[in-house]
Amino acid sequence: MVLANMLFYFFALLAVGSALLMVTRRNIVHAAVFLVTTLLATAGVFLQLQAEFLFVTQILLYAGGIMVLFIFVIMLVNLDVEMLLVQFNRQWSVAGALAFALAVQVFFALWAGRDTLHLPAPPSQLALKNTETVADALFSHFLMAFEIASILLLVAMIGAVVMGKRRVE
Amino acid sequence: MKAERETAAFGNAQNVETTVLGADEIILNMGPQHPSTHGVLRVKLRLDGERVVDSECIIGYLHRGVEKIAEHRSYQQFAPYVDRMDYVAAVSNGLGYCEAVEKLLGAEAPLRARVVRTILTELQRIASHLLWLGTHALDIGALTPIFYAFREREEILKIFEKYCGARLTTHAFRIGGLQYETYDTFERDVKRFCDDLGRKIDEYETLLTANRIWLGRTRGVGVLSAADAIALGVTGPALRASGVKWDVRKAMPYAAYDRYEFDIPTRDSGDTYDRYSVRIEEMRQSRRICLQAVEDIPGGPIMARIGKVLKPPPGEVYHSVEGPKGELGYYIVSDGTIQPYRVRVRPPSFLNLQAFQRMAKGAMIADVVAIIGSIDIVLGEVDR
Amino acid sequence: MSHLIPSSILPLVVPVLCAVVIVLVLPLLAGYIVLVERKVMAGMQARLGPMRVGPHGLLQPIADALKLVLKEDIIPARADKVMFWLAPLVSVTMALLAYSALPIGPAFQIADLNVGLLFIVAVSSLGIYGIVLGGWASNSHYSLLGAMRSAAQLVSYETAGGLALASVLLLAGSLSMKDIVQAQLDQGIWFAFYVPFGFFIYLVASIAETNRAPFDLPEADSEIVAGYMTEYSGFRWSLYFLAEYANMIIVAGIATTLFLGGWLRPLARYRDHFPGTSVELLDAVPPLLALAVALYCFHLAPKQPVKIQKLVMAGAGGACAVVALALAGALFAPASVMQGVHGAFWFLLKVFTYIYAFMWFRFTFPRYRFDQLMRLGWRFLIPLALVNVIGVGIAIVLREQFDWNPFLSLVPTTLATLGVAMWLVNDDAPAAAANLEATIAQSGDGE
Amino acid sequence: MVDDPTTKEPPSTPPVTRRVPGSAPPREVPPAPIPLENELTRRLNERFGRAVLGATLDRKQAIVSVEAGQLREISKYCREEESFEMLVDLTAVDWPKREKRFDVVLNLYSFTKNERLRLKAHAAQNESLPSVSSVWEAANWLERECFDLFGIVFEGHPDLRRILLPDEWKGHPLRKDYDILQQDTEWVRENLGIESGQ
Repeated sequence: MVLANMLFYFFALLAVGSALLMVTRRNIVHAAVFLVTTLLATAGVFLQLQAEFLFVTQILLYAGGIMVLFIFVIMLVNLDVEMLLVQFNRQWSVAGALAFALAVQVFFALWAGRDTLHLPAPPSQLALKNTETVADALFSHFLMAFEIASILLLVAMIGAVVMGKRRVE
Repeated sequence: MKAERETAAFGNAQNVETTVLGADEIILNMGPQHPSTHGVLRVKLRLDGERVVDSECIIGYLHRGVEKIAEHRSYQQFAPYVDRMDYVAAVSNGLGYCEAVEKLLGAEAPLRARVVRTILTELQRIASHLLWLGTHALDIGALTPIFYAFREREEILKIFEKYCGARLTTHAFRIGGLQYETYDTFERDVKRFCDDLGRKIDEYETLLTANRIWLGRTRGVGVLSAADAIALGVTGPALRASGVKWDVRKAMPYAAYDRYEFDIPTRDSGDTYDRYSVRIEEMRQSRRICLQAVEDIPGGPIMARIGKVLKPPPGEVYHSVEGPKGELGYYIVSDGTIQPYRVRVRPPSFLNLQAFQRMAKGAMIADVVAIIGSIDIVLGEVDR
Repeated sequence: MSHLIPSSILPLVVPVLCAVVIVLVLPLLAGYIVLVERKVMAGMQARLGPMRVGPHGLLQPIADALKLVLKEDIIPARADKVMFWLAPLVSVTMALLAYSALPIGPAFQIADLNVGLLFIVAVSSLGIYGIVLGGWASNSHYSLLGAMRSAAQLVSYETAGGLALASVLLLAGSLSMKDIVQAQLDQGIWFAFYVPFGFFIYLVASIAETNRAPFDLPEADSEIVAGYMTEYSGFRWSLYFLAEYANMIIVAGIATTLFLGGWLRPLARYRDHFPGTSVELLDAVPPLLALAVALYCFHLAPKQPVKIQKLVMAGAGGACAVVALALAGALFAPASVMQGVHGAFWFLLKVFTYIYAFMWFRFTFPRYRFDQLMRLGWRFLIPLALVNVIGVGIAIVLREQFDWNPFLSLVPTTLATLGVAMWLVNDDAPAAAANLEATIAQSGDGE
Repeated sequence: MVDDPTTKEPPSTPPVTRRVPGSAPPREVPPAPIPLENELTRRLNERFGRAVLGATLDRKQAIVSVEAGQLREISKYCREEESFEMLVDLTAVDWPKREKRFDVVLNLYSFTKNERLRLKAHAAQNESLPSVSSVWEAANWLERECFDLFGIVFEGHPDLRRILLPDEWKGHPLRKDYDILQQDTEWVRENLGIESGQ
């Protein structure tokens, strides 16, 4: 149990820490790398919850797929120019107010749920049919949502293809 | 490999040349130390992603002032220097120079010498094309042909070695003929090699000619039209691949070429593939010449009587031979002394390389390499 | 012994041992694969290959490793030092991590995850960060171009490869590597014969994913020097190298497990015994093979020119003889040991055959150009893989709802995929012609 | 390595018998350059009059000297009317003692007639010549080389820079007054970090 706790805090701190570093880095590639670290740390938390399928999907899709494309695009555009950019400073007041509001919400939520505030015990038994469980949930209970999401993605894909085509010509 | 990045002043949008993806162009310096610039060529590429927007060849890294040296050597002393220009085809260089000086003197080498010269020069052409084939294939990513090509080239170099003691910079000929008689088994060696070669060329072709990837990499890449080729002074296989049926050996025969039958291979589209197939076919034709010549080497002296001290009467001469790379010309001016007043070498690679910019426009980085390979340059000759 | 170790840690002992063995053995293995590659290359190119260090160059990998470790480690000025330092580590770590789910025989697997296959694919796809970041951090245009090529290539071919794997997953009904092999034993056939196009697509995609010729564009030495590795030297470079060969073994392992029956013996269902014993006839093949190699080594040993070479060659023969003995001994050991040893033997044999095919391609084909690579991936392999997966889905319905023979049900799928492949190939020809015309037009208006 | 007994006899001088005195073709003294008159020179003279300074035949090769100022027009005529499609070579010869020290030599070739023609134009030390790169594209690099090694300026050249030597090099090596041992010592010191040993 101690080991499990330690692992959880390790992943949690890693996720939060890299997320912070990500938004504060000026070098976009560094920021992207910290985003990858955040994603991987989140995947670690999934793994600890015995959600192996989610864990693998998180790595495969977000870290292995989407972020690679992000970095690819970042490399294509001229970095030197971006680094010279003055970060937009004039919105301090708005950003501060928003951040404060968010912080209040988070603390309120924590305070309201203080009784239940403990780490979820991992299921004592290995959830053997992990993948099947996810599939069952997606294709029976949430079929509608799943299909809607698929159509949304399809629309986005077609849109991307159409836009890409026009630009080349 | 200095890599520069074009930094554009931010905010001044007009200075930033935007490309398809909105990314800036990259300036890439290919060479002078680069695996496939065949020596020390430096190509400055302006790239939009992988596509070449513009290119510029920067040469001169191997400039040794050969033409200046010539003015301070006697005619015979300069002969070994020409071997160091196109160092993979030293024999052809030597032939051009010796014949040019002979013309200047008004002498002619005896028939026997001319026949032996023809054989050795054709062997050298095969050797040079083999070297080209291997490196060109290697540039396009085929790892194996180079070893097959070198295996056969080695046999040619062995013949050279047996004939004159040197393999690469041979200094095989002398002004007025030959210094050395052919060795005992010369005819047999040449014949045996040529008999083998036909089969070996087929072997290279099975690896490349019909290969889908090879076709994809060479067809339509680096196209040079016949009109462009002539305007740019491109000669040799590159010209013939564009469809111009011209070869100095046929147009203005020298040595003993008028005695033998051979064809001038030509192709039509002037792309990298055509340059490849022209050279392959040229090897077959060279083999044909060698086989005819070696059958019947006439007897007689091997050296014309030109005397020990060469003092050509004042005047000038231009003489050119068909080198493996193209027309290799010597323009020699004599002022009546033992040293040439001026020796100008017309290097085929220099002028062929000039056409690179035209061929590379709109190509991709990978094509640049294929194109450089297909024009078969030797930087020693470009820079002299 | 067992009372010394807390019971909670006990299940961890064997996996940790396995992990240590893999981390220790893999560099050596990679070194020897390089040697084999050079020897194979030499054989195909009418020459001898490494002959100087040890008999037939047997000690060459060790000499190479020493050289690499002792070489000066150069970090280019203006490079991003942290990233430059981190990138090769990422590559090699991810490559090694993927081994944790790879079953080398029924007994030798660090962790049998129920999403094992996905885990391997996911983790090895992270190795791309090493390449991309290394290329970016080097502050060199060749490196950057190599990194970008690599990123685009990997993302493109992972899609095709993933779809090819999906066709097998449909047949096996599991993501666990062990279950997939078991499924092949139960169904009595290697899946490569069920879905030949799946195997073909995965073969091509795996070559592309490991940056091997003819898809070695990210490190195409004749174009962009060494791609993302241009600025690396010494130990860091060797880490990239190790990662590359480790990845090769990984994809070969995946292909073996999914398509070639994993650790199963060929004709695993043919179980005739030697009369009077429990030893199966075909199980005698591995020891005999090893024995043959050993005899060949002994045959070569006296012919070596130097005494030390004779000794080392004899040693190599001896090692093979020991392997032969172990394989033979395993025949009489308890079933689980016997399965483990012979399983590992067959698995490795198949993996090396697969890698041999990689080498063969490398020395035969010229290199693709980048746009051709992309066209092959997106316009040929992915449509083909989609047709294949859909066909397998239909076949499973046919099999389960209409009681078709499993093999017969897949024949239409294969034929349909074949048809699509032919159509795509022919469709590609006019595209190439158009490309030719475009290039001619472009060069024409170059004035 | 000990002596290899199998070594073939070195390729030494051939048997004397092969060089029978008298059987080798005797050397003829080439004729001195003679004035050339043929259809081509006649047409050139008609067209350009005094811009054609003379035509000679040297070792059976045609040489036409032309006025430097008219070089481009004559070149254009040769290419378009006389079908000398290819500029084979463009170079120069330095005669420092002459009033116009540089001979710029254009070597032309006609595919249709299978014929060569040499055009010569003369230029003094600081005189510039019209560039023929608009007539034959091949002249681009050839003129750059001429500029680099002789210091001859070609008017109207699109990009007249040094080509073989470094951009900062001083002097033009193929001039006769540039000694063979001479170098641009300053350049050598700056770029190679060594004292020029010559």
